[in-house]
Amino acid sequence: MFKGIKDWLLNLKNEGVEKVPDETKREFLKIGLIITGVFAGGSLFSVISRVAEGLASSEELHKSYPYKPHYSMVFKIDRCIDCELCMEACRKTNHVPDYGWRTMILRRYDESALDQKTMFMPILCNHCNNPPCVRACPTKATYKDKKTGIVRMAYDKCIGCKTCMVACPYNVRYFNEEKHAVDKCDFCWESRLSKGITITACAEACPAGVRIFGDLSDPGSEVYKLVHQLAKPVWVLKPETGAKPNVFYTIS
Amino acid sequence: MSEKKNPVVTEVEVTTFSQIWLTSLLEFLSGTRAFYFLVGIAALVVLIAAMFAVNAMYTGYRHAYGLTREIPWGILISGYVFFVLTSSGLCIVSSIGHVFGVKSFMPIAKRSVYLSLVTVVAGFTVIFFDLENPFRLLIWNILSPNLTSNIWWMGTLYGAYLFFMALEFLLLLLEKHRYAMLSGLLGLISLIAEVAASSNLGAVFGMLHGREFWYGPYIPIYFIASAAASGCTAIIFFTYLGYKITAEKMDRAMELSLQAVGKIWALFLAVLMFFTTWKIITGFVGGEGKVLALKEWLTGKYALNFWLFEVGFGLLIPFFLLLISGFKNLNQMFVASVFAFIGIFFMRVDLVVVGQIVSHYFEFKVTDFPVILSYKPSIYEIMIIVGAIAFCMMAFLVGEKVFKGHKTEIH
Amino acid sequence: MRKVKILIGTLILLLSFTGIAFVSEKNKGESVKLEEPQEVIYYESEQFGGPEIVYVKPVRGVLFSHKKHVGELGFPCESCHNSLFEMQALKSQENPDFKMEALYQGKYCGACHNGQAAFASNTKCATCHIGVKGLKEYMRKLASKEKK
Amino acid sequence: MKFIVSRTRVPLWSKGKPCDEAVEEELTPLDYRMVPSIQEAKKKIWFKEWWEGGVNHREENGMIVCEKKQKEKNWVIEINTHEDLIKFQEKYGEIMNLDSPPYKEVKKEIRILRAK
Repeated sequence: MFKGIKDWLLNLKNEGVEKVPDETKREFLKIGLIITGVFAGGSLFSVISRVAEGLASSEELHKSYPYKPHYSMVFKIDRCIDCELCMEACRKTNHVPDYGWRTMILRRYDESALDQKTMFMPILCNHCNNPPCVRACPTKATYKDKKTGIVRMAYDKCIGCKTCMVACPYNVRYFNEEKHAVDKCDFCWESRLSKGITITACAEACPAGVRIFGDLSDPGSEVYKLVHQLAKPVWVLKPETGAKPNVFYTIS
Repeated sequence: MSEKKNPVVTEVEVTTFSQIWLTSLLEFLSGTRAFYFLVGIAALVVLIAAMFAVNAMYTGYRHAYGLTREIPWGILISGYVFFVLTSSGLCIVSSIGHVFGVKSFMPIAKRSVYLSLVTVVAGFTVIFFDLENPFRLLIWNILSPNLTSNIWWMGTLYGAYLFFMALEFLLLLLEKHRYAMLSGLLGLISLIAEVAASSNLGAVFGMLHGREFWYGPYIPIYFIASAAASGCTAIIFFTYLGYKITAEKMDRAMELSLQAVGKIWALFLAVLMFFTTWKIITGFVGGEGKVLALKEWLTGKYALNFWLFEVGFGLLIPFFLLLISGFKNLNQMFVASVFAFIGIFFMRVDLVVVGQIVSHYFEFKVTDFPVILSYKPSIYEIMIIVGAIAFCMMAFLVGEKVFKGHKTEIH
Repeated sequence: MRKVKILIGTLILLLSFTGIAFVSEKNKGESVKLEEPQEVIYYESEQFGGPEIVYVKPVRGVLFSHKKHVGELGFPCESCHNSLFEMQALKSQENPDFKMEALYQGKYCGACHNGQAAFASNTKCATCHIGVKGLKEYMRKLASKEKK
Repeated sequence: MKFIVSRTRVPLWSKGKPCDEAVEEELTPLDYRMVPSIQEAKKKIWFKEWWEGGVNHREENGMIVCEKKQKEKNWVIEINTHEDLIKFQEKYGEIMNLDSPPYKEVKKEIRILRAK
């Protein structure tokens, strides 16, 4: 008991992470990750695994993932070329109207950067473990799927108060007029995963292998291997909100 | 008939018309038949606003309102906050008298209870046209409640409040002494519901951990203080107008009552000044997103809103007018309340909009969104707010006539 | 009679106000939708010897800039034409082998972008891949130039 | 001289007598309106209700006034001498003397600030 607390305190000491709430740190520790420091101007965090030190065995590790399968996506963002085939595939598969989007590619542009000045950054719903939108919804129209951890919508319950849209730190929700409800990415659960397909439409459409989709609780999966390694930085967007996203970013 | 086509004559008619209109407005304040004219205009505005609202409903809010997925809450939510907090304030301030039994606050109670009902109904009307599926709310609020959601608590508590307050008002109308205890108890229940609802409304904003500008315990507390201030504003504004219409001589008890309200108002204005000051000062040492929002609020597009309307109209002018009036000169207090009403509305607008204007991905130097997003209310949104204000005005005027100046005191 | 006048006047005022507001609101219209992304040949300036070319096959939005290669780096035309690329712009995207694999084998851009003469073809993706966003930017540039 | 008696605080659960001596009496409220003459009052929206709701209409100090037909019940005491007033004060603690709401029978109100 006390040894655990001592270890935890020791781990806290050498981290330069003033902005992260304690719960985030603890949660990351739980899943065998620690936040090692600030990356790229304070906005990105690298999370790398300390499986060997933190936990006895990999079985113990994936018990600590709250969902089975624990769906997750990893972006190798330096490979993204903004061909927007993923967005097209998403529109077609999930009938997303032209005024909205479930996934998008943002263009980061920095004139003062050395050499390459552009970087594309795909975004979609982060399917957070502590989703602000789910807490805010008055009618449970948006909910965290108990089995898969996917943040889904019950369209007929949506009253259209748009609180979830305000609550979301990632701007991944929009109001769909045809459905008369807020719509968002559900990792293609309705259109594909529930029908036995194991990969989302966007990940399938990507020609550059940017989007890697899989089960984070399965040590054999690619996402697991990409997240649980030391060699390359892995980070999530806006960790300071404490939403604990399940979408990770890394480089190839 | 042929005269009307002559442009010169029309011009003359227009000037005389505006003169007549102005004199009517002044006449109204002395309680002549211009009263009916004003009720008619208010009704007309409500009707036109209703046409706009229904039109917006049919065309779809995405087309009708100036809202985007980045800024999904606009002045309709601000308007809702404005009305329900005014209602809360009326309830809080008047309950000092009719719930806690402080004699000097009793004369204002009846009018306050009525206006509290009116403003909460206006608030609900406004939010009805903001919700995309308001009818689903009635079903799923009961069948599938999310107890962690502040919106749920807020909606349910305000619903309960409306119910209890309506009952209480009915009992007050009966003017039977044997109901006094019951109405007092109802008042207590509705006060509790109201305070809980307002702080929950604050928590709707304060508990969004993705929004730095709002997040924290600040807004729920601020909303209670702010509600009390706007309640005092409303009491002074409407009581003054009410006495002008009925031309009654204000008795000493009523005067004392308004003076007491004025003192409480000054106190809460001071509290709000502290709140605003420390909100800004603490914000500037916070995260980058909050600093950006604050900068936009204080020096950017919202600077006029902040300095002129919020600080000037909403806080400083009423405060100094109150001090000058010595809490005795009712005319000055009334002018203060007019300024404060305008200021408070802008406070609500800024609170809601500024919390959303910083782009989600500003820190990544993204070219797809500007760092500061923009929001401009559409004519539909403005008309719905105008309609709700006209509704309150109309209900107030009709109330003065029907309930004869809310004369009888609550015992 | 006076009351009637006031009432009619107010009515007209309100109605005209709403009417104006309504019309102005309606005239705003929807924002112009960008047409489907298409390939772009955009002449920035004649002195660079060639246009800015944005390929759309096999993926959309890959830029070859004459401005960069001829204007800034000063390569003569002969270094690419007609050995690596034909003079006709966008001709090579019709070839079935115009893919990243070909570049890694030293064809097309890969002749120089091999990690020695210039950065390797499998690095710094977003330098040449300007994406649909970049493509649309060039389309807008082209459209505004054509208007002039 | 008659006074209305009241207390600064009326708890919810006790709406009884404000003091032992008080008796409940029906009083006739006066309805003052800030209009110089009855002629002018005829234009006002409240005129009918004012006219029909009261009797003995008259002009007074640049105002018009009538006695309402609807009586109001109130707690009243009678204190005639200064000594009685002092005694009353000694019995009930601090008191405040103020103008009562306008009644025909009573003009002043005694408010007991704090019961001893």
